[in-house]
Amino acid sequence: MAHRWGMVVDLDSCTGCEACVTACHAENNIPTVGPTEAARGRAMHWLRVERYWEGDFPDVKVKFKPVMCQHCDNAPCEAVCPTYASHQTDEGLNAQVYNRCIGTRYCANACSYNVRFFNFFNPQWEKPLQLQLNPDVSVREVGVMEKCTFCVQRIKAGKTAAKAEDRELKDGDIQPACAQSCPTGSIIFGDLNDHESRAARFTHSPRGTKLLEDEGTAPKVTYLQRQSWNEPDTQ
Amino acid sequence: MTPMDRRRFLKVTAITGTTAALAGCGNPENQIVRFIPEEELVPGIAVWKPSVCPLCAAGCGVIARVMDGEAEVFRKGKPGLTRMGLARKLEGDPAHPLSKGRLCVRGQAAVQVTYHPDRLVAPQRRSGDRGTGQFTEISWEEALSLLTERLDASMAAGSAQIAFLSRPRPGRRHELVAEVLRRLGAPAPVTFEIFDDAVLRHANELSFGRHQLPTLDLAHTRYLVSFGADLLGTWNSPLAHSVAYGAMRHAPGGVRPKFVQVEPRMSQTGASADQWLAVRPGTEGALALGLAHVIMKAGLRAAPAAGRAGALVDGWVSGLPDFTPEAVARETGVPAARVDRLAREFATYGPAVAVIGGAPLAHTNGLAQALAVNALNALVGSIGVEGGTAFMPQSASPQAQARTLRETMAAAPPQVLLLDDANPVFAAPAAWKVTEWLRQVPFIASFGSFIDETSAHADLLLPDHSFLESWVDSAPESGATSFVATVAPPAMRPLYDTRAMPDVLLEAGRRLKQPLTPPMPWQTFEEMLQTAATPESAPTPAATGRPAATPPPTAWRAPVLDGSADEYPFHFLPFASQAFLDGSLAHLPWLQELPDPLTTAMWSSWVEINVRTAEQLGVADGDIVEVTSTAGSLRAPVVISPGIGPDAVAMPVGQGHETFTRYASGRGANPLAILAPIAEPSTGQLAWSATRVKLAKVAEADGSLILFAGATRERPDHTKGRG
Amino acid sequence: MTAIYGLYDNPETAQRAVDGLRAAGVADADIQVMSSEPFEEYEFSHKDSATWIHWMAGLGGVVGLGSAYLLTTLTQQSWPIKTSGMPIVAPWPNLIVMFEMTMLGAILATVLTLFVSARLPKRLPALYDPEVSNGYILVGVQGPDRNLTAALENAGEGRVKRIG
Amino acid sequence: MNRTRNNRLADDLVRPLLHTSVWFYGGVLVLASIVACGAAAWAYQLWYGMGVAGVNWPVFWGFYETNFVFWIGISHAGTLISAILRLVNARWRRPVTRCAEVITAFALMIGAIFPIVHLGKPWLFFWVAPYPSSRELWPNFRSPLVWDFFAINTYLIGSLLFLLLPMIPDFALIRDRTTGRRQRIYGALALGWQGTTTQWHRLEAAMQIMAVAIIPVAVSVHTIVSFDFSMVHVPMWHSTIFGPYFVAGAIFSGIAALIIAMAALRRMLKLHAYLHPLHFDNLAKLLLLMSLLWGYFVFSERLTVWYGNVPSEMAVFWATQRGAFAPFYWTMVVCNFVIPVSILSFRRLRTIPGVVLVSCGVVVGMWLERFLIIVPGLSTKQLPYTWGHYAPRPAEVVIMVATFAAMALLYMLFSKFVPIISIWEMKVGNQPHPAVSADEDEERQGLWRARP
Repeated sequence: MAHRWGMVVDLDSCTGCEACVTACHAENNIPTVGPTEAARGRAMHWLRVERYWEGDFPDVKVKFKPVMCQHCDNAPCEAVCPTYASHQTDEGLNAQVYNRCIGTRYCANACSYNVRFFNFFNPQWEKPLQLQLNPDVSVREVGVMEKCTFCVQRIKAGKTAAKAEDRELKDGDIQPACAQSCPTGSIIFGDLNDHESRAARFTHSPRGTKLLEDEGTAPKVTYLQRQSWNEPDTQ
Repeated sequence: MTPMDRRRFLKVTAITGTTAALAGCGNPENQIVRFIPEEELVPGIAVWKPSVCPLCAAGCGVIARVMDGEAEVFRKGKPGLTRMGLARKLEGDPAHPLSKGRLCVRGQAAVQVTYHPDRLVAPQRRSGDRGTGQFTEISWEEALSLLTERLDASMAAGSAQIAFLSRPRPGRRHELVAEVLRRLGAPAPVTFEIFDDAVLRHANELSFGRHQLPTLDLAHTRYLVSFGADLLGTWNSPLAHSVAYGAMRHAPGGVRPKFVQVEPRMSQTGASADQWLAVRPGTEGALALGLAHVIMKAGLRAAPAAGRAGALVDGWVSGLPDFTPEAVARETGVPAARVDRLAREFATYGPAVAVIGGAPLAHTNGLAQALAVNALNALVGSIGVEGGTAFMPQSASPQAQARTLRETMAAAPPQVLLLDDANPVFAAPAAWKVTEWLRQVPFIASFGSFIDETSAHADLLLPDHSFLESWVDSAPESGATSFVATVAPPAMRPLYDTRAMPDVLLEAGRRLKQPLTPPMPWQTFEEMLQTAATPESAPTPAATGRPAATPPPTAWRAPVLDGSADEYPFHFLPFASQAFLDGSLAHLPWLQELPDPLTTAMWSSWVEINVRTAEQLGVADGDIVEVTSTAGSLRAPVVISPGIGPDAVAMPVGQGHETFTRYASGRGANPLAILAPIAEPSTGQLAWSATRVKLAKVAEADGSLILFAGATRERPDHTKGRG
Repeated sequence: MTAIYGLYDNPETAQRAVDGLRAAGVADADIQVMSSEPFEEYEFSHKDSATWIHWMAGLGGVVGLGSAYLLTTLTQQSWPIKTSGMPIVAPWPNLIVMFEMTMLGAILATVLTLFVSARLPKRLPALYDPEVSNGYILVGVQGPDRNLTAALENAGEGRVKRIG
Repeated sequence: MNRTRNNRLADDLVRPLLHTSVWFYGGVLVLASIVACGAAAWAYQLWYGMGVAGVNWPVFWGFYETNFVFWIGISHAGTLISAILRLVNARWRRPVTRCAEVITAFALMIGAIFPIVHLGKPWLFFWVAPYPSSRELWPNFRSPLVWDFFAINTYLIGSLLFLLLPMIPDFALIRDRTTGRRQRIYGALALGWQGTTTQWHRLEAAMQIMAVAIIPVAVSVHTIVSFDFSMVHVPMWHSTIFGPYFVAGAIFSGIAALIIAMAALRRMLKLHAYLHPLHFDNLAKLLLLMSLLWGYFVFSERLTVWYGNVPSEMAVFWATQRGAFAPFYWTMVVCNFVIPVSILSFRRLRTIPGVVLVSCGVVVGMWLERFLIIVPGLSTKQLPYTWGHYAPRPAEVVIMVATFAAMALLYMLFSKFVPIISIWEMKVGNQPHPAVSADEDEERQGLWRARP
């Protein structure tokens, strides 16, 4: 049975520490754009932790929500691409083929989650920072879109390893960088077709919701809503 | 031919015609040399090597993903190329009791320390005036002779006036330094860290007989009250805390564990709390005592249950009559009803634990605050139990014998100052006049890998390896319930002409005119690490702890602040930033571009103010305000936040570096600079949370504030209605 | 080649000249009329007005439609790539491409037919007179000289010229 | 006398081709240099990357797409209008058609440049064309951008033919009235046209068919351009009204452009005898109609959004209504509705200067409309965390200005080498007759001899 990769993010234990953000940068060769470009709104964070305030001082709460590519079944970004650079793989990944991308940026507009990022310039790594680059991940050139891949390189590696050892993939064999580093274990990755996998089980949790569900995009990332004590005297 | 030989006789072959291709390799006149690879690695195959994250005192174990690659290196005074194993990424070490396979945001970025473009590649000596940061490269031979010369001189002068200033990093490395200094006849090493919780250690010594930070067993806690401790973000051992916190949240079934955060400005930790209680800065202790009052009054616990810890609190035995919920409400601003309910919950749901750390201790009443929380913990019996708080067995805590910077500065200036990463010029208030003090020191040598505000005053730079290139160890004082000492070999070969600080010290020691007595038992740090480190103290302390004379009870008093309330209306709250801690990480581009968890600011510093305050000042996000204290003033953009009261303003520490690599220099403002030099009396530690300031708008937004987020609310008001 | 033609100032005269030629037994097909504007309302301009250009346009449209259908469906099947959960052969979007290519086919066919049936482009034949551009109407007959001068002159005010 | 009038007509309309004033050279020089600046700006962008433009995350589309839609809109002036007029046999169309169709041709060419300029990798733009680019992979026909490719090319080819065919008889005429190199060139262009009855018939028939075919194409083109936006879930993009809304807007801006062009020609080429107040008056009526139509569309778009009260859409709604974009929004309303309606409704105000003034306003207003459709939606999408801002950078502005210059330049050159008014069609239309007011002309209509 083909894999169908999916993710679960437990907002109840997410502390917004952003370890996942830096882990993603380190794993996927995401460039830092520097203050000038960042001020122009060109900072690249394939994975971002959205922060929303609720209420007002002193009875104020904060919602953290790590948002990465939702790898939608009906990804709006795919059909609009004239060159098939953005398409759905057999394993349910929303793939971005960098060398087919001609940079219309249409996919980014179509994406309701704004998780697609554009290389406005050629990425720079001031020497010798480039020595850190991950050889398993291609460095994107100017003019192409890029986005979260669910660490497809790790998925490949995991499958190859399993093959080499001539065994089935076990749940947890494959960990995207964000899931691996998450200190509170709030990011769970796995095969949704394997009903025993933690990801598959949590996907059906009563706390489970999808981001912008009514857009009809059918995301493969599930968010487990935060629980709370009811505070009788908070207005 | 074995690798050893190869390393000994480094073969050098010239490559011609590639100079153009290798721009960035210095000026083309330089002969580009290719060093013979020193190790065999299968191209494209990753090897995982253990190491220890050096970025904070937590000492988490990490593993580095090493793959071969082509590196431009600097060896034997020559730039060149070689294929070598390069650490590509850090992950938490699954086998390590602190990190458990996880890694925090700063740890993830640590790899950039090794590959930083502004890292020192060879020893240098000062060529310009002090502080100008002008240096010229020299050989290690010359560097070592310069160093030993000075050491000899100072020893010849009688009692060796040698000071070694570093950051408190418990472990063998620090032991070695202490040993060398002892043999030199020099005073104990000096440690300086602005956010070091000396007050808490002192309080724990008094309450529990352990001069040490506590370990929280969050995984099994069912009720956690944190008084100002940013335990999931920056305080003590944040990664271990977070891992345990995850376990607490994922605890199977039953009642949901409750987490209450008590602080004046919402921290990243406060954002994760089930309930966030805003209190007036410096009154956290009063709330703790209020809880104790209710618990004892309601007969949920009896006063004696707190034992010695309770006895240290004035009025404890009589049930703290002055700390009725109403009185506490007046003092702290927390409604009496909440105090009451919180107290009952705290005593009912178990295991419950309270913790205090950070800002609440940085007050004139810091000790009283800590003692109050300790007593509260003792009262509900959360000491040394599962789901409570415990003290981790450990080898000698550096903070125990180390001298503070203030003591050292008070005494006559040393002849020789050895700097190891500490950066007091940046991280101490300007009022301390550290720069002036450094001017009085005839000779300063720095082991740091970068030129920062302090090492810019050095006469000699002896760059250390990066942690990935050398033997590293850690023996954290907190974070786990069992003794943890981590030792790791180099994960990769040094890129540059650098040397491990301990080895340089040992080498210098061997070269001294009058040899060290008794001679050092080890020739290298590596040798030292062969000898096992052993825990000094027993695993679990009794609530009573070591026998020691019980000091007179301390009464909780409201904090004394610098600056009059009417001239300086706002309480100034500097806080360790998620990305930079005390500013020592501001040179890492990944962390600079990391959106702050609560404000989403990148590459900037800011002043957090309440909505009401903003209306009074007539400022919007990004407008520039001047923050003035009695000790000085600074300018920074404002961020309007509902997470802070109208009587306080907060500012992240970390930006505002003058000279600290291309990424941090000249960026933002440094709140520490304008702190009033008030000390917590019992420890003399800086009360960095006890300054009042006034604000004035000085300019419209100038773009210096870079926010990643476009909006702060999930449903911004104007999207709600048709009106 | 020989030819005879008259240049007439106004259409009525030209009409009479054409009628004269017919009377003189010249076949309609042999009579050539050239003018700098289409005198739709005069009988002479209606000779050989029959055309199948409309049918050609329709045919072009059909060809365009067919090729569009093949282009879209075949290419989509030749390499089936899933996007946005749409079917591999997505009918609605394809309709747009089909419409455009239908119209394009029709337009190209029309123009092609025009050029073919109007015998364009070609080099300027001998039987022509630049005076046509000055508003004169040329009525002429090619071929072996039969005595048509009278027929052309009797039409009224005009100039009769011969070639060869 | 029929022939003499026709000759005077020919003389008037051919004169501009034979005599050149210094003003012409001056104008060409100025415009060409502006165009050159535009080219330089593009080169600069090609060298450094799209980053030199103001687009960012999340506003990935900005000025370039605005100008794309704008110019495609302008292109609806010509072919569509002249085709409609041709079919309904409006006799006043004759002097107007060609200068209108020329606008279409050039506006399309200019508009079609922007999708290439805005690409991250412009050198690969042809991957949108239907051919197996790499690994036998054809373009994705599900993508509106590919639809654009088909629609725009169909319309461009159709319009060019629609423009060129009626030019053949005029080339023949010039051929016969000139000598030397000119004669040879125009002779070649005339393709050996004699003006035989057969040729005239085929030409008329072909033009009829083309007129029928080109109208649906024109409508489809701007509908498909609107699909670029309405196909995706960007707030206030995803709307069924966009098709007709864009078409109406296109014709609206197109007529305005046409009026401006005609006024310019009338003045520069001294065509007062051919372009009468009547023509401007009739076009002004059309413009008024489109203005009302535009107002109707905007109202129904706004009303449905406001009434529906979907948060993400309300964000955009208020951003344009009161927020950062409000100044542009209200300027647009004034230029596109308030001014046109209040001026064009009164015959006494429908003077040539008045109409031209209104048209200029409309061009500005319609440009703003396109900007206000594209940018606010992108800058406030579903997740407020990702809201952003957009400000153009020099490269975008320079390239935009350059395209306006390019339009003027091409127009000047065209009217220099081709009679800007179709001579033979004017003959059929029995023109020129002395310039008359609209009223007089209506009286004449009774006397007028019916001719196709």
